[in-house]
Amino acid sequence: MSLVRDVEALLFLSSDPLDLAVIAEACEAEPDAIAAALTELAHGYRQRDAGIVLRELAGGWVLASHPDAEAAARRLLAKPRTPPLSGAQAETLAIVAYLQPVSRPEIGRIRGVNAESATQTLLERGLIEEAGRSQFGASLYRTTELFLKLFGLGSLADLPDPSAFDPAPEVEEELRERLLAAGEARRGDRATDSTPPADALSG
Amino acid sequence: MSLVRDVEALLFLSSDPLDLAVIAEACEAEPDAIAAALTELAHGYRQRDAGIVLRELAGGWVLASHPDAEAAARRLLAKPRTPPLSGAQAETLAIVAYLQPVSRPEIGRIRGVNAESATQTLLERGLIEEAGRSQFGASLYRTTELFLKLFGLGSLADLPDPSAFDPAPEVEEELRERLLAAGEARRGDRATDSTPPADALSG
Amino acid sequence: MPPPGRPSPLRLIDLELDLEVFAGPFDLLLTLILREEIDLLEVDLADVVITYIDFLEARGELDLELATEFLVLITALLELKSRLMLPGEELEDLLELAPDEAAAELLERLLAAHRYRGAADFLSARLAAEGPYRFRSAPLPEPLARATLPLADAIYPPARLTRAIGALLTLPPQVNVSHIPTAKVSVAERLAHVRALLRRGSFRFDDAVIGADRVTVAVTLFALLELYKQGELAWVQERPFGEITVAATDRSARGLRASA
Repeated sequence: MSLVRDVEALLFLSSDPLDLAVIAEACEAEPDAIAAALTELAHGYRQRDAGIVLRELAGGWVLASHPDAEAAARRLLAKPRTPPLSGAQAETLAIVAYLQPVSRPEIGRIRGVNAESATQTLLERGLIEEAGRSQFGASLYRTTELFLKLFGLGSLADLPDPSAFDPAPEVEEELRERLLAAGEARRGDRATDSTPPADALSG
Repeated sequence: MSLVRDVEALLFLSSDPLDLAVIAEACEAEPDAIAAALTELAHGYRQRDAGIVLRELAGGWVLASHPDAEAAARRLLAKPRTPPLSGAQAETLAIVAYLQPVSRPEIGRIRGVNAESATQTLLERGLIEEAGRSQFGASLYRTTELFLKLFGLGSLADLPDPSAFDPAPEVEEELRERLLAAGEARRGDRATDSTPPADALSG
Repeated sequence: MPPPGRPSPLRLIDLELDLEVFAGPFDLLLTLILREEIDLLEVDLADVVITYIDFLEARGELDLELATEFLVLITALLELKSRLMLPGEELEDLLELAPDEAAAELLERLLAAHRYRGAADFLSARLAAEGPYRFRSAPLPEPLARATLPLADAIYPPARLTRAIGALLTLPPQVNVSHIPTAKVSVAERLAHVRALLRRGSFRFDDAVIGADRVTVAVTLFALLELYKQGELAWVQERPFGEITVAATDRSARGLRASA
């Protein structure tokens, strides 16, 4: 029946859970008929041991890959999961790596711009993780084991000495203070997050 | 059988076409077995009139929604999937598709007009990409995998022979005669005829 | 180029260009093109010529030396550009062509244009037919969205991090703000001024800012707003952009006594 086909196509195209009423409206059908189509779909997937499962989540109905296929999925996705770092991501990651644990407001102060989106991406990719709270209640971040592995580092002690890239070696302040001072000075200049092109491998 | 399940899950997770060899490696199975699984999947979708179809595009395999579900998809997503190409964009894309790698001045020469804005739009839409530089330093362009995917092509070899679009022989003959007559008429005053092409100024 | 020993008083360096790909003197454009830092194909030479003509008009006289220099240079650029637009040695070939050969060449181009217009129609139709096939584009489920430790390879160079830190340690150049006049007027000053006027009972806003610059006018308005908020004055404006009359209230009398 073509209603089941339409429902399946909509679920396939949508990455977010779809409400029964929303599906009904798009298919120009009654909610009861949609409910029946969903039951038929779920039954079909189970019966033929499909790679897709139908799940009911808080927000509605959504398709997902079968959990038993996860091992194969990991092998497929292992490489694409390490895309090049954008300029904003590299900056944020460098600050976390050298100053950890460090809070997001502090990262923002050093970069002169908001670090929210870069921090979020680094968290999602597992390069950094939360490490408790600062005395003011802000989340603190540190790098992960995955970070060490992806950068080929045995431990944090293997991080290259930043003085090699130091534009003002005569200044004998602590790295944290100097970064904050430079960030403060930069603040006026960088109103928006202008991300330089990604170049993970060109370094 | 669980191999079909794994293959279906991988196709579901990946929005880009997957190469047979890549699927085989992720599933730790022989390419022949994967080919059989793909056939079984495609057959199953057709037989139960599924909302999903399996297609071989851009050198790999990818799932798509069934075209007959387009009306429902349009109502749900409230947008056409791929906006149509303007005339200039279609011409530029055709030249890149057949002559790649090809430079912008060369495209301009064939079209007889500047190709700058069309090239820019095609780049932004991800249908073409840069492919190095010509000996004169002009950027060269080629089509992308997305081009193959969106135009339903397995590979560039699926493009029809361009001579299929040549004018009918009698039209060509007429053009030739008119041009030759014009050439004869000009034979007298060609002593000073060394003007650079007219479009050099406006490039 | 100007003849040696006789530099023209007015040089092409004075010809300021504002093109899409370049803004600056004509000289510099030439240098950058010769150094291949600007792609000549991207330079709109017609715009250069128009700028030059405007330049001549503005001067109101034709400097022959300058005109010659410009003509020689722009012709060279035009020739260079037309060569760039033709692949290989085609230009030389084309100039050697007899008329009938040139016609054949032109026919070839017309046929090519026709062919790719046909191909364009084919592609447009193909895209329309493919439209109803939609592809899924969804973010990966959370657990699959990151590399797992056993499968992770060292793919990022650590120098990427030190470069980022080095860039962050760099202090930005000091911005020269000497051309911005510092504000010479303070709210306290204008408050005192307005309060002094209020002792008369009422005054016109215009009288409070006679001969003042824009900043002073703004700060005066700010001072008035402050006093209005505190209930020390009332003001009336009969119509938009009309005169503003400011009058003291009872409380302002008390305020004046307190501040006296």
